[in-house]
Amino acid sequence: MGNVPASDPIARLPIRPYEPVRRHRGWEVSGARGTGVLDLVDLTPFAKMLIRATPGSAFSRLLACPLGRTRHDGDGTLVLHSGPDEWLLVAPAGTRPSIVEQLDAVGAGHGAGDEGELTSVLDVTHGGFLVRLTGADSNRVLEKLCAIDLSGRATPNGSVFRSSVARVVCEVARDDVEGVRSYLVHGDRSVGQYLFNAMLDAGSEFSIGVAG
Amino acid sequence: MARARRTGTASMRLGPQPGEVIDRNLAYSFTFNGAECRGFEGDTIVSALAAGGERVFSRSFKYHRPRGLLTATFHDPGCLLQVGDEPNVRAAHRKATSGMVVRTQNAWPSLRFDMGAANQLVGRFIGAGFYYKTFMKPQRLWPTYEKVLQRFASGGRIAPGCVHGEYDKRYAHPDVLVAGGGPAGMAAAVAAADVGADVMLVEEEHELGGHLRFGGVADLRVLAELRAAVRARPSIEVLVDSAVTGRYEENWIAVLQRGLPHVTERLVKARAKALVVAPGLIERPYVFAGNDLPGVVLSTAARRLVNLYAVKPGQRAVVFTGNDDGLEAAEDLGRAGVELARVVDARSGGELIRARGKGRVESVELGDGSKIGCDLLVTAVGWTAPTLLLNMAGDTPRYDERAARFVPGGGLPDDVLVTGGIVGDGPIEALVAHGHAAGSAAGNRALQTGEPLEIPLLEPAPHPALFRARTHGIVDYSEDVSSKDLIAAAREGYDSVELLKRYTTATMGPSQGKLETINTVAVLAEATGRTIAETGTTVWRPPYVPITLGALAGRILEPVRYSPIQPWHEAHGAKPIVAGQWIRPEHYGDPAAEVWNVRQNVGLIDVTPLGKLDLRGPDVPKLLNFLYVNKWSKLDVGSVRYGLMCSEDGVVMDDGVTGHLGPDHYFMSTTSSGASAVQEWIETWLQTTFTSWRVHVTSMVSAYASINVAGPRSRELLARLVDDVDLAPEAFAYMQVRTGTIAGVPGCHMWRIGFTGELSFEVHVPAGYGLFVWERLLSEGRDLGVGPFGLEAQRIMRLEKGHLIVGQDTDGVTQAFSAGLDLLVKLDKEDFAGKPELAWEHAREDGMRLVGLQPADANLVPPEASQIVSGDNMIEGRITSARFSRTLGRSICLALVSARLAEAGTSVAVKLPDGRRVPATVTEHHAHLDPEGSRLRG
Amino acid sequence: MGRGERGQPGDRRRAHGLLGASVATRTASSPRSARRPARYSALGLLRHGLTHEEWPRVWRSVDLEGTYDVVIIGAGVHGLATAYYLAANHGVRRVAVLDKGYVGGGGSGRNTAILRSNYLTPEGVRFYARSVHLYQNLATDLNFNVMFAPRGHLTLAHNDGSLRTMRWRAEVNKLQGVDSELIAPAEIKRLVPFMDVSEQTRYPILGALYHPPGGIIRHDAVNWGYARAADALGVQIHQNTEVLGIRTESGRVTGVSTSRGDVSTPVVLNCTAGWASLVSEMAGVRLPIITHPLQAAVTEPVKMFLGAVVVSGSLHVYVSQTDRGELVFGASTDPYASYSMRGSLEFTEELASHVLELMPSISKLRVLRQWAGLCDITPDFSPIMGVTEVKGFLVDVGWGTYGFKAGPAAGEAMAELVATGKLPKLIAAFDLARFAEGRLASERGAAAVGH
Amino acid sequence: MRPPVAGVEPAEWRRYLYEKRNPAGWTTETWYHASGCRKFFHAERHTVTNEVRSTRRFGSDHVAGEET
Repeated sequence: MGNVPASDPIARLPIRPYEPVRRHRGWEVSGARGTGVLDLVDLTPFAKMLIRATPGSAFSRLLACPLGRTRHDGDGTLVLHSGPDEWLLVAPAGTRPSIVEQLDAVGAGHGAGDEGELTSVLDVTHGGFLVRLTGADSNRVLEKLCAIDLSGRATPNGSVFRSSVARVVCEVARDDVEGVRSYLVHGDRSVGQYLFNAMLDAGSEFSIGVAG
Repeated sequence: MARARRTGTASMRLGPQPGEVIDRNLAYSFTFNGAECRGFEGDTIVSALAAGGERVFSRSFKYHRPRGLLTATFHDPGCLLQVGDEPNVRAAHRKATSGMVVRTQNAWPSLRFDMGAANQLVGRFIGAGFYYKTFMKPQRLWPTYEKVLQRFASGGRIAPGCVHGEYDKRYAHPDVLVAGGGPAGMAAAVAAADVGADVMLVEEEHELGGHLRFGGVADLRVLAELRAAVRARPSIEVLVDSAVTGRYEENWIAVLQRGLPHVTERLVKARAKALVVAPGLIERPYVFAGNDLPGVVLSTAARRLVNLYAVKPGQRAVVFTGNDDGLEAAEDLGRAGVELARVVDARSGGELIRARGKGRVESVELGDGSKIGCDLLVTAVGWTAPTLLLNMAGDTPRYDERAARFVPGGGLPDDVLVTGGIVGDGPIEALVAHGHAAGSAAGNRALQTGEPLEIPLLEPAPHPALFRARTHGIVDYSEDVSSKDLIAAAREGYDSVELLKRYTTATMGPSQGKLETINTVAVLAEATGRTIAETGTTVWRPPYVPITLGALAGRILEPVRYSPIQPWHEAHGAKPIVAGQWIRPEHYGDPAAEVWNVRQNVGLIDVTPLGKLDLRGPDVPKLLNFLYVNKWSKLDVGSVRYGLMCSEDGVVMDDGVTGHLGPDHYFMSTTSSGASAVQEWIETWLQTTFTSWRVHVTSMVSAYASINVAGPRSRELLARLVDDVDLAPEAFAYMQVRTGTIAGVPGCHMWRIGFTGELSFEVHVPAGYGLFVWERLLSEGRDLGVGPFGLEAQRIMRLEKGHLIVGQDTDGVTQAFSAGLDLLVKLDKEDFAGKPELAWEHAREDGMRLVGLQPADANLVPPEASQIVSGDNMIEGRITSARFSRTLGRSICLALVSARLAEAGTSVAVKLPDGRRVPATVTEHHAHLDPEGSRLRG
Repeated sequence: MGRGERGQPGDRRRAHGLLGASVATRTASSPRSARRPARYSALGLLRHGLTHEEWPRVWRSVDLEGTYDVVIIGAGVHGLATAYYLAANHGVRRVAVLDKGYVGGGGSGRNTAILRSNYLTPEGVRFYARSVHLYQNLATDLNFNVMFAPRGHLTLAHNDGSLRTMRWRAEVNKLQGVDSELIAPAEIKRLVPFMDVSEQTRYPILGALYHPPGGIIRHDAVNWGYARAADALGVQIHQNTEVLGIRTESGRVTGVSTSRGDVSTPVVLNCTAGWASLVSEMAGVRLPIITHPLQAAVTEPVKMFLGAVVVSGSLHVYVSQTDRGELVFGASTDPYASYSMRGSLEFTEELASHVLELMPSISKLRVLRQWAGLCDITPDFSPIMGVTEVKGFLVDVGWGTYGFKAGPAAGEAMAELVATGKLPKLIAAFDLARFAEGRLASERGAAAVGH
Repeated sequence: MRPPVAGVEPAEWRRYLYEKRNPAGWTTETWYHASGCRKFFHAERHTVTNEVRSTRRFGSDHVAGEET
């Protein structure tokens, strides 16, 4: 590690990056290539905003995403409505979701004043880890760690739920990539390394790999 | 000699059989008690041994009588063997493999010559429960007697070195789960699949088929059709060599999956929309003198040996039957070239009296007085219904006098169906039809589709009630309990099934009553003159088959939490300490030196695990006022206050500082261990009581890496990395908070607080940058003597400063005033959590008080929890914290003492663990160092 | 709040006595005289073995009578011990023990039969020490082998907090004359070779509270032994006799109605576990009790390898090996209130993962059977013993997970209270009034510090 | 239910602290969905069978949907 010029802070992932390590928007990330069969990728650098708003309120309508579902917003933001009064926005690293701008515009942010519904916008980019598991067998890996029904009938593409994964509370979103089954898993940063290892272990029999 | 007899020169292996499951092209060898044995692919350990002429596999639990195979299934009580380092292997189910090392478990010194067998001679004196009646005097000798009894403990051995196997778990969500892969079960699976359901079909044996597998040619034809039908349906997932071990609330079903490529065993946890119970029936043994001699086997066992494994069970057989299955077994034996000495049919008055022989059946005595020489006695006296899943689903099975067995009681919830032999008897077509109907019904129930279906009747066929012959014999093979034992115990007053079971241990052994329960109940009914129905049955308890601890544990998932700075700690020899889920540095080699450095220069500690709650909304001040015992109404933006939380009983719950960051925006810190409890505590009030208050609470524990920069030079160090915040004392005073940029990282919070009692800044850095900032602080402060310090150094410093730790210096009954925080509690506040109790505590003068304590011997550090005692050894308190302070050159303590001893200057006696009593003096303040806090405010 | 005040009701009780003078005299000339049971002994076994003569019934089955001096609800160890000591120590023999099921069918037959006295509070330690003492001589007292095996008892500490609590308990124990000591991992390894005491484990073992007098016992034998001995002294045990109501007049107990008819009596003792609050409500007495299931499991037998009883509070598991070779496991109570006695799958999963952290090499052992019992939990994890606001209605309840250990001492003390009307010092701290008066027993001190 | 603290009698306060209903049968309880939405909700549960008949948002009386 050693001495680093003050001008240029480095952000570290909660999960030790596999070699080769490279820089991406101030983050130290892995440049590893996965197996292409079943890949686990650390997407922690993505911007993550937590919106707390009253269901049915003006702000909640702005987010336009029903409970238990996800929505791809124009600017590449993914909206996850995972709790009755909670929305998680995931956007490319270093960007600020346009929805947040809109929310600020209509006076949300640090809690409304004395009247009106209370809405909070918190930047939780650094608070959580975010990984993506992609591959036909991704559900077979998760079903070893999570009790939720991952069948297409119960949790189709575009659904999100909060549940225990390997005994850690996580948001899990089914978000297929080019028709390939894929899951985003978001949870507390401090358990990132633990959960990453648990997923690799559970995926070993499906020849899981790590990608950057 | 013994050897020759074991491996048997004359092999019992028959020529090819139509339904055999062995592959004669794949032969291998393994060892049994050291002797080499041969087997074919598909053989179980016992079938391979039986093919080699072996007839004795174990010694019984108490009388150490030789035991052979009885059922030739998983549940065979005489076939529990040690395989390598695995005890109690079901050797009549487990397939033998090349190189396996198999041993008998319950024979000492050897299977042939067993010392324990001496017990047979004294058997009459040591009937069931005998040990309750002796070994009482003298009491102190019981452990010695105990050692003797323990010699006879059955079961195999485990070794300390035994390796932890690979185990696994999996959740499943089938629409329909079918428990049992016999004809009815297979038909049910097919039917359920055909109405569109995803099906999980679970079979205990190595292939689907149930009793069809060892049936005649007609059975094999049906079997082939059913298997093909199952195979043709991809929506059926088949689990063989697997057992449904329990059905819990809302069809939460446990399935133990064995013999997998990647793992030893896997526990499948299935939430099924509908369950079909199709376990079939278990053939039950007959109770008569000599019924546990090797060579006495059940009819299904004989058929399994001949038809599945092509093993000739004996040379000359007597068959005693009460049903046609016995006759079919006789036919099979005949085909296998076994000489049929006599087939005795109970339905035409035939009677079996006893079997005789030394170590094996040699002759059989019948009702007509005839004595027939034979080495094989086959019994077919009826069936037991394995009702576990029915019991667990809330049904109470009913005894059917006509069929002489228990049948479903009709009390099942509508998402549990039952089919197959456990329901009734009939030609194979009837079983399949019933299974099919049950399967369709289950599928419809699961998918909420279709009309309710008419399930055809399947009546249990009449069967003679054959339980015990005129003679007495073994009822529980694993426990060596005889019908004589049971009757004696019942007469003594242990006359309900539960008492009898507990007193004699009948049905308590490894097969858990699958073979023994019905006979136990029958014998009890006989002894008490009640009917079997009146006598009732014991409730079957899960699991249906034993599950290894490994499978139940699966992959051990214990979450571990790390700070973003962990890589540095590891690279720099931090001694890790487990703090709940967190792994933290206790020290980096020399805690005392770390303290010294902080007091002299400046140190860094990683306090990331601190509880951090982001509080937003207009009603946060109201909330804080309620949660904390002190006042919160006026707290300017940029200011910080220490707060103490009590639960409603006034007991100290948590403490920490809360800062006012901006309009309607506060940030609360809690103890690391209390973080989640406090969040739930807050949510409780907001969601259940103050529902109109507008507050959002969000945990930010991991969002920020928290670093406490402590020591006289902390300001100087921090100033080198911060240019957008004025750190000067007048601009940034003690108990204030600022937000700014550290080492180019924006959005950092800086708190002027100090748990250590030193001038210090607690900085909260966006977690991703935590390691970066930590390293920059170290590199920038080299000339200032900066160094890391761990939890131990912090503990010493907070104790020097007299800061209490909730849960260490307080316990589950310590209220605020007892904690010596009188000045904090504002009883003039209208309301706050725990106020009434604290008001009453304040009015009282009794109870305990937390005080500073100084041992007279400056070098003596009393171990924490040392008791403070009065002259007559009455407990007056205890040391809650104790350390040696190099700063002060003496030992320092906090202690909880009786209020009357809390006066400063009071001398108390401390009783050390080694028994010594040493004097110590109550100090004026909790703080031993800098009570007026000039360092903090520096 | 002073103790003096609390003495008052006691004094008033003394004036009346609990049985009432009339009863007392009747007791003296009680028609029911003790019968001689056949003594159990090795010689007896030999004789019976040779002559095939039958043993007499362990306890009689008789008709329910209309009147008793004392009715005890619950034929578990508490009810049976109370009945035994009433008859044996105080000559009170017109006693009926009623149970809706069979003798020892409740918690007394479902617990893991671990005995110890290494508690945290002086009053707790003294009480359980008395109980262990009675257990030590029980086999000879009752002429029934209860198989008490003082194997030694280890409570593991996995963090400095619980290490501190263990030393706290050890120090309090020693001051009450109870043998307890904090020991190091090496010593633990010596006592339990299968234990993984390495530092690499997820929850390293830092030490343990070692309590040599602790051990295991055959719980059924204790229940049967007390039943047999009480029966021999004239006490009546009525199984399958459910109490449906408790009759009171002007704040005083007059009798109970049962599934087999009504019985009049001046004294009713609630010695139930699991149903304590429901039974008390029959008398109009509300208790600060929540009922939680406590689950247990047993493995297949293997040859002896575990000498001591091992408890890990942090990992919520305790384990011992019976003479039959089975491992018996217990855990903490289920997290939510319930009267359900069906075991759960989650319990066995948690249990297994935790016990394998302690002893990784037993992963091939198989769990044979699981079951559950009911525990009545009080706010301070301590029992409720003594009188209630209803005269003649006494309680011996709220035992949480500690009931079986307490049986003999509780029975002895409750018998004394009933017979003499004096509240024995040994149980003074466990009165019902303490909750309203805010004098909770501080076993909770340990509970909260966490073991 | 928490009594108003102004002038509350010890006995009343301790009833609030310690006296809990302990019914055998159907009962309505308040649960906290710790590993999910962190919301309190009402559940109608049978304390002998543990069967859950209905759940609803805290304070509301209409039955809520799946508690995720």
